[in-house]
Amino acid sequence: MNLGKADTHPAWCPGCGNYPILKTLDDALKEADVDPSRLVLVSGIGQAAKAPHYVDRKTNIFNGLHGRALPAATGIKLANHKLHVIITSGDGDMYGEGGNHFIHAVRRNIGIKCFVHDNQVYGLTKGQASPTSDMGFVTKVQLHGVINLPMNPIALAIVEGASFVARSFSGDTGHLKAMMIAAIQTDGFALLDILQPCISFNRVNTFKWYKDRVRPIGEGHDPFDRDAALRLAFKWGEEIPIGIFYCSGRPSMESQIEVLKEKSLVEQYG
Amino acid sequence: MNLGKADTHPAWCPGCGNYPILKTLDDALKEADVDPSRLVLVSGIGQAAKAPHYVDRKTNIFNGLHGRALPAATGIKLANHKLHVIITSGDGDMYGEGGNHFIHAVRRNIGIKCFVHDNQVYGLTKGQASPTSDMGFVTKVQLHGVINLPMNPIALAIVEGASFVARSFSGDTGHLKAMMIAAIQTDGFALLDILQPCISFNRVNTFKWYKDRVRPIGEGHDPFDRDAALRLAFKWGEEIPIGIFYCSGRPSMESQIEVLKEKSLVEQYG
Amino acid sequence: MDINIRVAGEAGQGVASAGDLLAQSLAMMGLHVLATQSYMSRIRGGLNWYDVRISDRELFAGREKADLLVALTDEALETLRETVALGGAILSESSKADGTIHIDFTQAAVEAGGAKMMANTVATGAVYALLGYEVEDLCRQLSEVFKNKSGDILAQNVACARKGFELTRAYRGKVKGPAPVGAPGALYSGAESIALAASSGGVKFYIAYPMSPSTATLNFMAKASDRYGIVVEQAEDEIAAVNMACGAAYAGVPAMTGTSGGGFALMVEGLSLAGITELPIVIMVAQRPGPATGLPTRTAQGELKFAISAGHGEFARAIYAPGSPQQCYDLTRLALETAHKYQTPAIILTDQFLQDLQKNIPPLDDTPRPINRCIVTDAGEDYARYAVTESGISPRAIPGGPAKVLVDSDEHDESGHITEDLGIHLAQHDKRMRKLQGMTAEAIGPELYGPDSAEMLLVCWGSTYMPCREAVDSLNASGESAAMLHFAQVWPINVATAGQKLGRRRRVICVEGNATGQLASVLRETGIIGEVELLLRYDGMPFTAEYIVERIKS
Amino acid sequence: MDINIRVAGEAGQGVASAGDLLAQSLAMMGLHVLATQSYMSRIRGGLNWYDVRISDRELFAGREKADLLVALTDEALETLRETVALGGAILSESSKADGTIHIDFTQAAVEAGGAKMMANTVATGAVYALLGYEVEDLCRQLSEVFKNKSGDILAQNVACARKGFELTRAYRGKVKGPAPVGAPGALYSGAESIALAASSGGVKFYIAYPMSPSTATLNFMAKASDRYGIVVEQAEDEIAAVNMACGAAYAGVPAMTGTSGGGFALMVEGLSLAGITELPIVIMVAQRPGPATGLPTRTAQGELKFAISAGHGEFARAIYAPGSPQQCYDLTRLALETAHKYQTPAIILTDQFLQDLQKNIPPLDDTPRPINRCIVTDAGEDYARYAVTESGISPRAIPGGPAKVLVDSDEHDESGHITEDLGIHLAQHDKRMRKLQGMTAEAIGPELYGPDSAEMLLVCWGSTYMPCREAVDSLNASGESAAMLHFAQVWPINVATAGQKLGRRRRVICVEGNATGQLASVLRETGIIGEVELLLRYDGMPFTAEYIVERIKS
Ligand SMILES: Cc1ncc(C[n+]2csc(CCOP(=O)(O)OP(=O)(O)O)c2C)c(N)n1
Ligand SMILES: Cc1ncc(C[n+]2csc(CCOP(=O)(O)OP(=O)(O)O)c2C)c(N)n1
Ligand code: SF4
Ligand code: SF4
Ligand SMILES: [Mg+2]
Ligand SMILES: [Mg+2]
Repeated sequence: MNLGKADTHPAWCPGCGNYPILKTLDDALKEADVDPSRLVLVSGIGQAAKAPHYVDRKTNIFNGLHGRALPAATGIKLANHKLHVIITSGDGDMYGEGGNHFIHAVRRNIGIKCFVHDNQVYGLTKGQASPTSDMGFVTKVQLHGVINLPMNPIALAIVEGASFVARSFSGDTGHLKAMMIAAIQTDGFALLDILQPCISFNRVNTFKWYKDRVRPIGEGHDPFDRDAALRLAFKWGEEIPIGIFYCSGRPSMESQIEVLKEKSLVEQYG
Repeated sequence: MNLGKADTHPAWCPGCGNYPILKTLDDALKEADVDPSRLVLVSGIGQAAKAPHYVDRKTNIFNGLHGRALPAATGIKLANHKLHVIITSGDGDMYGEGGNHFIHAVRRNIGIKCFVHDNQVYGLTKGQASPTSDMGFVTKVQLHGVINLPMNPIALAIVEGASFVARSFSGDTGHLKAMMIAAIQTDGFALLDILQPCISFNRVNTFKWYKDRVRPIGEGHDPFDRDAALRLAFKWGEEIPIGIFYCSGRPSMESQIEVLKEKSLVEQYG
Repeated sequence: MDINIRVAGEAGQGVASAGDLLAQSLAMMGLHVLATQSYMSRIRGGLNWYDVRISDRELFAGREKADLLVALTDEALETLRETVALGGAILSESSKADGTIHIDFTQAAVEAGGAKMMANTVATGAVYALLGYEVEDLCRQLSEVFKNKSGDILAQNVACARKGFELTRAYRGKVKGPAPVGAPGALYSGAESIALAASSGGVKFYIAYPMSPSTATLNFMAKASDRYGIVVEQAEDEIAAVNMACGAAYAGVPAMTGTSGGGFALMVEGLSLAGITELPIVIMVAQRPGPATGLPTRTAQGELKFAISAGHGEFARAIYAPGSPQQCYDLTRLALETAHKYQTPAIILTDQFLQDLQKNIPPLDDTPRPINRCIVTDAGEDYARYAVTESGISPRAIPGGPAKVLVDSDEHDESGHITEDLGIHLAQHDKRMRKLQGMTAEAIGPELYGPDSAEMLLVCWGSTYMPCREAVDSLNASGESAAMLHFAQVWPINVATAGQKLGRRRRVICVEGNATGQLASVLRETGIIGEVELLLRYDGMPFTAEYIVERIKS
Repeated sequence: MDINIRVAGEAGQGVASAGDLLAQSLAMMGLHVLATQSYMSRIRGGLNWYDVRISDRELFAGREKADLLVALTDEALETLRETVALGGAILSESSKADGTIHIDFTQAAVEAGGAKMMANTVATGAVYALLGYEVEDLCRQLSEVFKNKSGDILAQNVACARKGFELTRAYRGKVKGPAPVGAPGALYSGAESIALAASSGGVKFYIAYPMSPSTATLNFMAKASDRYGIVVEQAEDEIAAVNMACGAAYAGVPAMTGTSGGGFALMVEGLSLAGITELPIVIMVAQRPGPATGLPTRTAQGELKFAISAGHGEFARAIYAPGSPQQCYDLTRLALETAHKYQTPAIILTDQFLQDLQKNIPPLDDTPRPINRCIVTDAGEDYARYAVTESGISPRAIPGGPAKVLVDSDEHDESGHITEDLGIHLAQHDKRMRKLQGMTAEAIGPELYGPDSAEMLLVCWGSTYMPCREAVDSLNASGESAAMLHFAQVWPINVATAGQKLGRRRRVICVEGNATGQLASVLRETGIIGEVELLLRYDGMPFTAEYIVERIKS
C-alpha cells in the first residue's frame, strides 16, 4: 500500500520543539560553514532521531539503532576523523538505552558533537518517563509519578571530563545557534543538552515552563572552573541555567592516536 | 576429567588484594549481624565476582552475567526488599560492561550495597585496561598506554544522588570494615569503591602505591555537602582520599513504592 | 452478514478513539466485533486507520476491503478509496470527492456545541445511521466512556453523535448492519489478554523498556499493578529488564518482561542466563517487521527461528505462539506454568496484529489465581539447588529460609558453586537438557481445524490462526477441501503428534508472515514435513482470509 | 612416528611458556608439531596443561593420551597420570610418586644459577633428553625467545635447559622422538592466523571487548596495529563494539570485531543493523561451552544455529567455520571479501581449541594485500545508496565525496531516507534477500576427504575438521571405509553441491562439539540429509581422532 514516499518532510507534531532545533541546526551548519559532503549526521531512534532526514542541505546520515548513536559515531570518527560527526538524538536514546556509551564517549573525549533534544519524555513510544523526567511526572507506565531522581547529564559530562558541556533551549534559537557553533568548533567531545517542549506527551515541562525558567549563564562564569560548573549543573527548578557550563581543555581522542597523526584510516586504505 | 570439585576455595593469586576484602566482608557481615539466610550476595563475572563463593558462612548467591550484577540485584531487591542485597564485583564489571545500570541504579537509589573491588584492570581476562585504569597504563591491548580519562565512579555516584558514596582500601581492613558496615546500614544505594592491588596485571597501582597515597577523609568533611564531596572526589594522585565522601539523604526506591509498603512481593504471593 | 467499517485519518485526529467507540458500542449491542489497527510511527499526521468488522457470526480476522470508509482527511480518502468494496459507501470530510457522502465532521462538531476534535464522534453517529442502527446504542456507550469525565464533555459528545446521525439520516441503512445476535459483550485485545493472564496468574514483577508493539501490555500491567500488587518498573534498557526478571524470579516471584525483536535481541544473553541458572522467566516478544528498526508499527512473524535458537549454548525453552486473544490468555498462563514447572525460560511470540486486535469473547477470568511456583518450602541447610534428577528438574527453593540458594552463570555443581570440573559440567548439562523430554511430551500439539480428510492443509503458527481459519471456511464454502493445522506451541514440538495430524495431503501450504517460511524450516528440521508450498506475506500488513484464498486460487 | 608431550602444572608456573618453547624449538628442527592448550579460568593455581605433539608426518589434532607427561605439581601428576599411554614416561617434580622420573625442577633451576620460576626451562631440557634430541637445538630457540631480554636472563635459561638435560641423561631416548623431516618452520595458532588475514587483508578498525577465547586475536591485532596502520580499540561493551564496527564500515574501512558466545549475544541487535543498513562487518565468534558464562576456557561448537538465526528480521549473512590455522587465514580473508562484495555481515565461527592450537605450516602471507572494498568512487550528487538491482547489490559509496551516503536502521527508500511505504519496504526487503542467491551460488562447498566411495561418512564443521581427518585416516588404516565431509562454510549452504558430495553412504555420522547435533539439524532443514547418527562431544574438551574412532567402533 502506498502510504506516501520516504519521509523527508518532518513527521513531528505541529508545535513540537524539534522544529526550531532543526531550523537552527540548518543555520548553524551554514554559519559554521560545514561542508555537507564532509558532515555525517548520526542518530538513534526516537522523534528527535529523525532530524537528520529533515535537514535543509542533503548530507551524509547514519540513523542507527535506538541508544547506539554514540558507538556508530565513534566508529565513523575513528575511520575518518576528518569528517564532522554530529549526533542529533533524544534524551531516552542518549541517556537511557545509550547511557553506557555516553559515559565512555565522554571519557574518550572523542571529537563528536552530541546534540540531545531533551524533552524529558519518550516521545515516539508515546509518553513514558525518560531518564531526565522530573520527579512526580505521571505517565501510563509511571501511574504514581516518577520516583527516580532525574539524571543529570550535564554534571555527568563534567565529572567525566568532556571538552565542552552546554545547555540550550529550543525556544531561544539565537542562543541555541551560538551553542551549536561553539560545539562544532570544539576539539573533543561536546555535549549540548537542548531543552525541547513535547506538546503531545509532556504537559509539565512546556514551552512556557522552560521559557519562564531559563537564564543565560552570566559572563562571570569561567567554564574552566569545574567546581563552579558543577554548582551550576545542579541548578534546576525556578531557574535553569543555559549556556556553556564547562570546558575541560582535554585533547581529543583522535589527536592522541599515533596511527591517525597524518592521515585518516580511510585515506590510508589501499 | 576430574579437575577438582566445585571451587569454594579462592581461585585467586596468592597475594591478591581480594583476600583481605573477602576476609573483611566476612567480618563485617558478622559484626553487622547480617543473617546469612536473609542475605543475597550478587556478582557479575571477573576475579572479584567469584567472592560470593568464598565467604565464610554459606549464604544465598546470585552470580550472574558479566556487567549485570546490578539489574539482577535490583530484581531481587524489588521481589523481596526484606533481604540484604550486597554486590561484590569488579571495576570492569560495574563501570565497564555494567555502566548503564550503574547510572540508573544510583538514580533509583535502590537499597543495594555495591562493593566494587577496584583493581584498575581486567584481572580475569588477563590484564586489559579497565574504566578506572590510569592514563598511560600499558597492556597487551593498550600498547601505547591508556589515553582515556579514568572514569570517576565516586563523582558519578555523587552527582546522580546515591545515598552513600565511599572509598576504601583492601590494605586497611579496619577502615574497610567500618565502611562496609556503614554501607550495610544505609537505606538506599551505597557505593563502596575498594582499591585493590592486582599483583598479576597491575604493576603500577601496587599495594605500596596505594598504601603511600591513601589518606582518610578528615573529620571536618560533611558528607551531606555535595560540593565538598565532589572536590574530594577529584583528588587522585599523590593523595587519594578514603572514607565517606557523600550521603544524599534520599529515601530508597523500595520505600517509595506503594505496593511494597507492608509486605514484600514474595510475602504477598499466593 | 459481515460489514467492515474503516475509520481513517491522521494520527492525533482521534481515529483510534472513534474506532474504539464503535467497536465497544457495537459489541455491547450483541454483535460479533473484530477490530484491527493500522498506524504509522508518528504521533501526529500521516495516515492511520481502524477497522471495525461486525457480523452475526464469530469473526477471526480483518478484511482487505471496507464496506464503509470514514475518511477524516483527504489523504485518507485518496489512499483508501480503492479499498472500498463494491456497493460500499464512503463518508468523507472532503467536499471535493464524488461518490462519497460528504459531511463536514469538524464543522458539525462545532455546530453541535462540541470541540473541533469531537469530529470523530460526529463520524461515529453518521456510521450508526448508515448501518441502520439506533443512535441511542451509541450514546449509551458514550456514557460509559465518559463516565469519569465532566458532564459537559459527555453531553457534548452525545450531541455530536446525534448530529452526525441526523446529518446522515438520508442514508439510513445504506450499508445495512447485521442484526445483533447476543454475542459476548467483552472486547479483548491480544495485548490486554496477555496482561490479564499475567496479572491474574501471579506475575508480581513486570519489567520492560518501551517498544512498539509490546508497550500496550506494559500499560495494561501498570494499570493492573495496584489491584494485583505488582511492581511494574521501566528498565533503563532491555538488558536490565531481562536480568532484573532473572533476579526477581530467583527471589521467588513470577517475573515477566515484554519487548519486540530489537529489544529481544538485547535480551539474548540474559535468556542464556535463565537457561543455565534454571530460572523461570517469561518473555513476551511482540513481532514487527525487521531487520533492525524496520517498520515499528507494522506486523510480522519474523522471529520464530531467532527465538528458537537465541542464546549461546544449549538449553531448554518453551515457545508459545497464540492465535487469538483467548489463546493469548491461555498460553500466557501456560507459559508461566511451564517456566515454573521446568525452571527455564518461556517465550510468548505475538505480533502487532494480535497485540492491537480486539475481539469480543466470553469474559476472561480476572480473579487472582496465582500459578503454582513449584517451589519447595521444607528445604534445610543441606539444600542443593541443582540436585541431579532423572527429570532434569531439581527441587527449587527460594532465598530467605534456612536453605541457601546459590545460582551461577558459570557452570556449577549441585550446590550452585562455580566449578571447572568437566564431569560435573556434563552431569549438569545433561540434567538441564533432560527437561526437554518432559517439555516435549507435554507440548501442546497443533490444532487441526476443518475436516480430517481435507486435501489441502494450511499450516500456520501464531496470529495467522485467525485469517487461516476464515480462509479454510471460505475455501470449503467454495467447494475446496481444506483444513488448517495451527501450531500454538512452536518449541519444543512433539514430532509424533504433529506428524499424525499432518497426515497425507494433496497440498500442504505453510502460511507465514515472513519471507523465508520459518515454520516450514523448523518442521523440516524436526522431520515432520519435506518440501511444502509457502504462502508468505511480509509487507507489514496482517493476513486476511481474502488474501490467502486469492493467493491459493491464483 | 608420533609423540605427545604433555606439560602440566598450575597457572602461573610457566606451563604455557614451556609448551611454547618446546613447540617452537621442535618445529624449528623440522618436525611436524601440533600444540594444544587446556587451561582453567584462573591466573594462578589450578591445573593447566599444554600438549606438544610431534611427528614425521603432518598432524591435525591433539591426542587423548600423552607419551611423555611433565608434571610440575602433585595435582598435575595425580590427575593426568592416567592419561599416560602404555610405554610412556612421566617426568615429575614430586619425589613421592613411583614409576616416574623424579627431578626437582625448581631446585635444579636454582642450582643452575637461575630463578625458581625457571623450573619450566629445566623441564624442557629434560624433555629433550628423553626424546633423544640435542640440547643445542633447544638452546638455539632460547636465544630466539630471549633475544630482547638482558643477556643474563638468556644465559640463566640456557643453563637451566642444560641442567634439565644433564639430570635426565640417564633416560636419553627413553621416549624416542621422530626424526626431523624438514617440516615448515612457522607455527601458527588459529587466533593469530585470523589476525594475520585481517590485518594484511585491510582491516583498519578492530574493536572488541575482551572475552576468552577471542582475546588472543585482539592481542595479535594490537601487535599488528602500528605496522599495518590499524586502530585497535577496546570497547566499553560488545554492543558498542558491533555498532562502532558498523560506523567504521559505513565510513569506508573494513571493520571487524571478535568475541565469544556471550558477547555475540549482545551483538545480535547490531548484526540486524548491519543487515538492514547493508554494511560489511566481520564478527569472529570464538566458541566456548555455555549457556551463559559456562566454562570460559574450554571449547565447544554450540553457536551454529544461534549464528545462523541471530538477529531480528531476515537478512543475508555468510558464516565460515575454519578447520585449521590455514583455513582461519583463508576464510577470514574470504569473510572480508564476501562481506564487502555483498555488503552484509559475515561471521567466523572458531573456538577455544582452534584459537589456541598451533601447527607448523608454510608461512602465511603477511604482506599488506587490502581486499577490494567494492566501493564506487564516481558517484555524484544524485547518488542513491539503496538502488534496487537484480543482484540485490547496490553500488556503495562512502561519505566524504560529492555523493551523500544515507543509511537507516528503519526501512528506507533507495536514497536511504526513512519510509513507511509498504511497497518500498517490500522492494528493499526483496532486494536485500536477493543477495542470498549470489552468496549461495558462490558458497564454498564442503570438502570431501578420503575415498569417494567410502561407506562411512563423517560430516563435520569448523575445528572438528582436524580430528575427523585423522580419524578417517585411522579408520581406513584399520580396514574401514571412511571419508569426511567438512563444511568450512555453514551458511548459506549450496544444497546441490553439498548433496552431491554426500552421495549414498551406508553410515552418515555427524561429528559435532555440541549436545544436539546442530549441523545435522541445519542439513535436515536445508533438505540435504534425513536422519543421521550423531557423534557429539560437549564436555569442554576438543575431539581427538582416538575419541572419534573409539565412539564409532563401540
Ligand atoms: C532496542 C530498542 N528498544 C526500544 C525501542 C523503542 N523506542 C523507540 S524510540 C524510543 C524512545 C525515544 O525517546 P527519546 O530518545 O527521548 O526520543 P523522543 O521520541 O522523545 O524524541 C524507544 C524506547 C527501540 N527502537 N529499540
Ligand atoms: C558479555 C561478556 N563479555 C566479556 C566477558 C569476559 N570477561 C570476564 S571477566 C571480565 C573483566 C573482569 O574485570 P573486572 O570486572 O575488573 O574483574 P577482575 O577480574 O579485575 O576482578 C571480562 C571482560 C564476559 N564474561 N561476558
Ligand atoms: S510526540 Fe512530542 S517530541 Fe514527538 S513530535 Fe510530537 S511534540 Fe515532538
Ligand atoms: S589476576 Fe589480579 S585480581 Fe585476579 S586473582 Fe590474580 S592478583 Fe587478584
Ligand atoms: Mg525524548
Ligand atoms: Mg578489575
